[in-house]
Amino acid sequence: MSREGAGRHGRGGRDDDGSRERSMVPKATFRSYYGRPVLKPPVWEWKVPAYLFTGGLSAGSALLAAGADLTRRPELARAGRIGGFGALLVSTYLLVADLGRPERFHHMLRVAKPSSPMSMGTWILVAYGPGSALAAAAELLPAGVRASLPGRLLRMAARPAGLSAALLAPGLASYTAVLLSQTAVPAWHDARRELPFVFTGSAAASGAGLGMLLAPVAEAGPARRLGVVGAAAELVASRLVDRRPGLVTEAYTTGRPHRLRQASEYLTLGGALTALTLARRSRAAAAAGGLALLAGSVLQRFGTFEAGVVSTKDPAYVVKPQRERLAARAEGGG
Amino acid sequence: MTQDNSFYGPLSDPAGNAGHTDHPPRVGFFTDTSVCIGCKACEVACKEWNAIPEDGIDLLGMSFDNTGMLGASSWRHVAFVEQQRPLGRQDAGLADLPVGPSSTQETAEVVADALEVAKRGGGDLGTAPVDLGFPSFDLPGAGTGAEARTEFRWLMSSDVCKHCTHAGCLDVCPTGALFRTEFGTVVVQPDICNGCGYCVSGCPYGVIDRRPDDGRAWKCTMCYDRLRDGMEPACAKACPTDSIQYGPLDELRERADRRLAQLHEAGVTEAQLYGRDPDDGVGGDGAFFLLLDDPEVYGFPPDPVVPTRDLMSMWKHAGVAASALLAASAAVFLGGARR
Amino acid sequence: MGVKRWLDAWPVFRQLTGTDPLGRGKAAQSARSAGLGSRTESADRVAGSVCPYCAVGCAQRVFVKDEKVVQIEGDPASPISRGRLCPKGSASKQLVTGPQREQRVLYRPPYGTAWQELDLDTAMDMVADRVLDARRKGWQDTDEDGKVLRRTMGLASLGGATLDNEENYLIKKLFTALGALQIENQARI
Amino acid sequence: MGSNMAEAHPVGFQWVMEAKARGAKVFHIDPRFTRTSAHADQHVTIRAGTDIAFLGGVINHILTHDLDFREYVTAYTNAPYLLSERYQDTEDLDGLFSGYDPYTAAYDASSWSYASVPMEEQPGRLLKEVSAPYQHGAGGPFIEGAAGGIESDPTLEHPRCVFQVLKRHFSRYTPEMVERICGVPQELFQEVCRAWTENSGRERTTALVYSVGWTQHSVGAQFIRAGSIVQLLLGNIGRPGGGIFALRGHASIQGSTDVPTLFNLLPGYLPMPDVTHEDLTTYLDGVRGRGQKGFWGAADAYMVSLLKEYWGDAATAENDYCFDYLPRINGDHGTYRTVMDMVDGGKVFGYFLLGQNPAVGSAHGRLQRLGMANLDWLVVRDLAMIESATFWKDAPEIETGEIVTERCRTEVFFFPAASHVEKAGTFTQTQRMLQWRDKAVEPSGDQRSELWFFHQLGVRLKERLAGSADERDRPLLDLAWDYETEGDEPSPSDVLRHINGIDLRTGRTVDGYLDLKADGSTVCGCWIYSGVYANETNQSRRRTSRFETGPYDAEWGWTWPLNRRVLYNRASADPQGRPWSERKKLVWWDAEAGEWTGRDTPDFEKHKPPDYKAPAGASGIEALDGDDAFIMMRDGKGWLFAPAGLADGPLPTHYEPHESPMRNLLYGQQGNPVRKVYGRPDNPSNPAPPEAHSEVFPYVFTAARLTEHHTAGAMSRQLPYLAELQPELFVEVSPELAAERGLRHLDWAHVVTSRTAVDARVVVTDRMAPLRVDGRVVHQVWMPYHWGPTGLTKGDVVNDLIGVVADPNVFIQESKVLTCDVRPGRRPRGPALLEYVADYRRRAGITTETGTRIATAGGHIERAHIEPDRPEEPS
Repeated sequence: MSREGAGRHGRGGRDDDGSRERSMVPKATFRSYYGRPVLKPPVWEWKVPAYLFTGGLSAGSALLAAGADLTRRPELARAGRIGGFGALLVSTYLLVADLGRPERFHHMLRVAKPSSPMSMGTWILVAYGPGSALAAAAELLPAGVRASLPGRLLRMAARPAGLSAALLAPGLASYTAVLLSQTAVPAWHDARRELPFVFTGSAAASGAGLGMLLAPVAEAGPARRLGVVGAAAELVASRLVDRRPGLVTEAYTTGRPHRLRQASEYLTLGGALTALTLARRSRAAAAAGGLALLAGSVLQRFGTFEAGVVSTKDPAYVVKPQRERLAARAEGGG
Repeated sequence: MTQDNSFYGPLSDPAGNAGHTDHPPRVGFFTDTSVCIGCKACEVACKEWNAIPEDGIDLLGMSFDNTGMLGASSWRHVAFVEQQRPLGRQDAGLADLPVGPSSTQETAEVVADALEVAKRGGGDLGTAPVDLGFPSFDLPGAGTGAEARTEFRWLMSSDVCKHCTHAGCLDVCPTGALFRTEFGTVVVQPDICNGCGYCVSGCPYGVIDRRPDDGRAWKCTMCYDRLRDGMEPACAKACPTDSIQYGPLDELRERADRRLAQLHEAGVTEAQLYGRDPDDGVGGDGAFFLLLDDPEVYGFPPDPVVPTRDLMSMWKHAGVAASALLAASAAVFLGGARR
Repeated sequence: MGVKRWLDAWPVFRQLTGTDPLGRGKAAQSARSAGLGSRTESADRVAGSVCPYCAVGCAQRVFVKDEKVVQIEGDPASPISRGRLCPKGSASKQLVTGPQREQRVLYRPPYGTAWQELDLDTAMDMVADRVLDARRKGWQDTDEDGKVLRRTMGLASLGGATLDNEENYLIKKLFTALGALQIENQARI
Repeated sequence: MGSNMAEAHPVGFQWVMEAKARGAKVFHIDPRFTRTSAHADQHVTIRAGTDIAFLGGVINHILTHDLDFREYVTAYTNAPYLLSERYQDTEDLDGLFSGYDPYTAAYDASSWSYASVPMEEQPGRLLKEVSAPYQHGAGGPFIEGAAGGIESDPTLEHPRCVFQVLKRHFSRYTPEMVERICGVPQELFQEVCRAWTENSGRERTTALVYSVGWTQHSVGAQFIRAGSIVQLLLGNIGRPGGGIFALRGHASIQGSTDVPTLFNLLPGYLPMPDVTHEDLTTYLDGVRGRGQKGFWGAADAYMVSLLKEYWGDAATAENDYCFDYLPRINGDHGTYRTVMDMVDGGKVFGYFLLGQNPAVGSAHGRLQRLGMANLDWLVVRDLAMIESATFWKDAPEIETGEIVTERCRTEVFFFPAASHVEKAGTFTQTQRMLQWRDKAVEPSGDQRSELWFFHQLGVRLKERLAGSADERDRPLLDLAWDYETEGDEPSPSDVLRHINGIDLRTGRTVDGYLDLKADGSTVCGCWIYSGVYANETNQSRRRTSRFETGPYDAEWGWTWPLNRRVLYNRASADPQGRPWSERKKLVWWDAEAGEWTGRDTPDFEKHKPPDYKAPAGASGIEALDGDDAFIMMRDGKGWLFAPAGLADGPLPTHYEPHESPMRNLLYGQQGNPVRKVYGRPDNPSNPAPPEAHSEVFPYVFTAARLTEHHTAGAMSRQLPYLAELQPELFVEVSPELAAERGLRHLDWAHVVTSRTAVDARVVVTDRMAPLRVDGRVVHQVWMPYHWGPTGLTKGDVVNDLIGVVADPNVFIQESKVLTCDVRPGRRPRGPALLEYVADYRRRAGITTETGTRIATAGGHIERAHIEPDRPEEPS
């Protein structure tokens, strides 16, 4: 039966620590079918937000590695190449494991659909993977093999491979934002303009964080700078998400998603400040700052992800904005 | 590519747009809920034909609805809505009975409050309300001198996949498991689907879902196999009162318009069509409805929009962000000094 | 040609070369989907039947393939039901093919705690013996006023509303010949 | 009324929806707001069991406002006939008719006859079970002199004419009274009257639909009588769009009454002989009577043909066609009587259950199970395992300790049955249409049809008795049991041929019952089905598409009698044979051709003109005049007043249900004065006024069906697709009752009667509404009765709540209305349950005698009707 004004949202029955108590606040005015969600909550669990992070990390690392390679920062390049490829391997695992039918992962290669960010992302990964792998392999060659002919050829190929990965990395870092936005999930779809910046910023920050963590202070300058730039982009874009007009924003600014993103904000900000200050001198501080950036990025992804999930579970996020839109249209039209 | 409305807006020939040449006319469902008797024959006929598993034997307390919502194992779902208002000129005979306030609000509250703590927030079909362990509402009727109920109506409506002109599920599917058929319908191919789950979030109606034990996504196929042999879908065939009508979409739209006018004339002014308009956010539904209240009362989104509408804009934003990342990554190395 | 066929099986190739560049329709169709048809069309035979639940008498068509019922649905030609079925009628296939159907005669001896399997023929013989025994024990030739009763009260039966007329006919006929009266069905319940 | 058509007969309801779309108005009068009500133009909530008060009000409305279809009433009903001077009405006797004997609680109906011929007075004590209505088949008892002159007054003015008696009888059923008794506000009631009368008459007709909501009452037959009176007064019988439709609940429940598995009937509604029938002639005289009109006049042909079918060559004119072989009835041998005899022990030894699950589906389930636990043996034949086959291990009485598996002596045989697709044969649907099913597949394993089972059983019994010299074995040894076989079972079509009838001289099937002979030259298993195999063709197998035939669809299946759709359709034409109106024409007299013609098969002798007057002294078919439209009735008329044939009065009278929270406001007589009560410790009744303590069970209870399940659930609870749609037993309560009893939506509650208590989930809904009845608020609750202890979805057995009390005409139990209490939380388990219920009985002062003092009208002694020598009350 229709619950007139009985939406979960806005009942004030949920406070910030997630517990529920009886509402004393006036109920919101919208109707639904027994409070059932209109939309299906995403079937994805932790693996997809984890992939959002590892994919971004891989991209950020690949970019940093390529730059380091070109500017002869071997340690930073090494960290980026190995880290980037490692993150890619984890990403691949997460993507395949998240499938309902993992043995059919190759069906992703049946089609190439511009309307499907996941299809596009798959092809980006396909293009990105070999470069990343080659570059990392070159770094990982055992000493004995390095001098052999194949070893030499591989090392020669490492730079172009790394560059190809770096060229595709921004795509890898940003397509995931479209992946989430191109859904009916209100919180994701509504934030479609800001999310690419949140995600690329986060990717940059995490890649940089890894660089700060693994590379010596001396080589890690670009990582620190990228960390600062990425963090700034992420923080600003993230704040913009929080300030979007409309009910859906509450999915980000309340409850667990809010707490995750707030923690992310603190860590990212802390990491960036460290990068600007202490990390320039202290390896330990750099490592701590790097870790903070990485953690901030992880939390950002999970926070964003969960905001989307929350926004599908409460019919208010679907019904109210759509009702308002219809009302506005009716007014505009007549 | 957007000029021809492939992604958004009215599209007269979705099958042709999807590469089917010489295809039959687009078909669909017109579900006239004003004659639905809530028997659920559609649910059973659908399950029998498509061999869909049972989806949970739970008493939901949503009037006579124990299915809950559409899902991977319920491709038809009959909603039951109890309301304090009259249906057209129908008289529920409550006047002068010694009745107190209505319970519809409170019973709905019980269900909703319990669903809130259920798995997936009640987004699973058949999710049983969870016992909250504390009183969540005042006893119905124990009220504070609220007015006696005088009106009542009981609405029933069989929900189904909308087979949108612009289908969010289809657009996002990365494997091509979801495809548009020659009939203009949207079908998941179980031999292809690898269970990525993207379609679940792509649907603005909350129709398609992944079956946990099977891993693949499932939804109404409009009985694609039957259609190919010139038969009508199982649900429409079974429907005792012809609430579910199947046929070429153009004909159904005309029929629906006539029925709407007829009902309005008969005093059922609240009757409205839902999903009929090719100008709506999904380009019109292949399965559309005649409702007796606002769509959200039945669990429909009032103004759904296919996410693909913003595809270009989203890629553009992503492109800018990507370029910025590339630029920033280059810039951080431009300081020159190795430090 | 091998390569061409192999390529044609790849939807991306079909996207690039066919009428469906976006890969949302024709190009994405699998071989299985392209060959799909209804199982009623491929059935070996169809039997005209009637729904076994309520008394409206909706006509059913029973589709059989390989001596198995593969589908039961309404017969549109029926002037009663016009091909429609209610949820119970629509569940008829599950009713007749489901795992709840018992296959074997089961026997619970007096004071027994579990079922035992019993051969059908043996069971029929046992029942025949018991019918005669109960008939004898409950036999009444006359009432207290000496009026002829010629009956047995030792036997009773309940059921028939779900059976065929022909079956009810034989049941009534046999029991009447046995002198058994207490033959009843749902019509009185 | 009394039907939830949309839920119980959804596919049939398409025609109601279609009629509605064409402008018909639909009224639903029911205690519950159901899926039927949801599509009615008007829902009327009525207190369960008060339908006669409501319909009596409608009759009163029609008569006081002269709204009857007078020409129809005068010509086709018995309205003008004068009644005997000895007849006294409920108006005179405080709710009783003349002839009541409080000692036997039975009527001597002799004073209810027409004025022409006085009947001999008979003492009531014989009547109750000796000359009871169930013995008369469908013909009813005969009326002396019906074919001769019955005194009548065509002006309908004579004070003793049926019309005036009717008027007087119903004069106290005023709108005020309807409101006070039924809880239906006057304005609403009058709206129904208005609509019903305005939509009836020459140009329009109204149809009335009922189901078990009418039959399962202690006054059930009279509910239907009341509806018939309204429809006769308004001219709605025998006409298109009119009629009274009994919607039946099982695929062949109509067939199992036509070809009966019922103790009091032989096929075709011929009565089972009783102890007074010494030979065939006395029996036949009892069926066709002397000087009676109508088609029962040929009962000799029907009966002899049946006996010839039963005993073949052994049946000869000399031996009365083996009439002697038939067992005799002498009382109530109905299913509840039988079950009580099982409980009492030593009477019934063996029991067959054929596709029936009384442990769940019959009233007073506990009694059923205790009865089954006290047999020598039980044979259960069903598609799936059912509670009636497993009571020895999972009955609720196991939990309470009343049945102990190791001490339960009943030997149980379970035979898997063949399903409807695994055998061929006919079902008869609710409008008398026989439809043939072809066999689709062979049954598997030990699954067999009933046809196979009983044929085999017969063969084995004959083998065992072969050579027996015992006279009592002759009927079995002589039984014609040589049907053609298909494989190892008899051919169903050959059985149907024999049911249709065969002319022994030609060996060919007869074309109809008009061909049957009383000289032993024809065999016929069921005369009303005669014609189903006309012309050696299985007419029931016809499946000419509706797209190829007209609106009367005469070539789809076969409808008895003689493929006729509307019974008594002679009444669709006026006495002169012209259609009442162009709009409502169905059958009419074609003077040029000299025959009845029309859209339907005329229900009249084809060439008998409308102005035909039967010669003096004629009887049977010949005695029917040209305007005697009701050709099966003894006087050729529709009976507003039933001069004979009913145990509980010639006119419907409002009596309170056996268990009621209310005193009867119309009469001193509280309940049906001749209802069948079974006063036994194991069958207690909740008290009803004037008994004290009815407040212990303050609520009105009714049981009902859901679309998603089928009766006792064996064909639905086991199917996942149906079980998931209605997964749990619930009790529906109004918000007001929920508040009163502290019940919360979806919480547990239990419902208590003096029999037991059952658990159910609470469903609070606006669909249930309390009523104001005589100044007080009455709450009604209802439960679906489909659940039992096994299946995919389990629940308590609702039928356990219901006691056994029955309609005196047909012995159907009153399961549609009783009283109960509802309490939050779950019921006690195990032996504590017995104590809990016993405590309720103590508080309500219930004894074996409660409810059995059925005569309550002024001046009568109150005698308790209890069964002697019963064991002590349990607990």
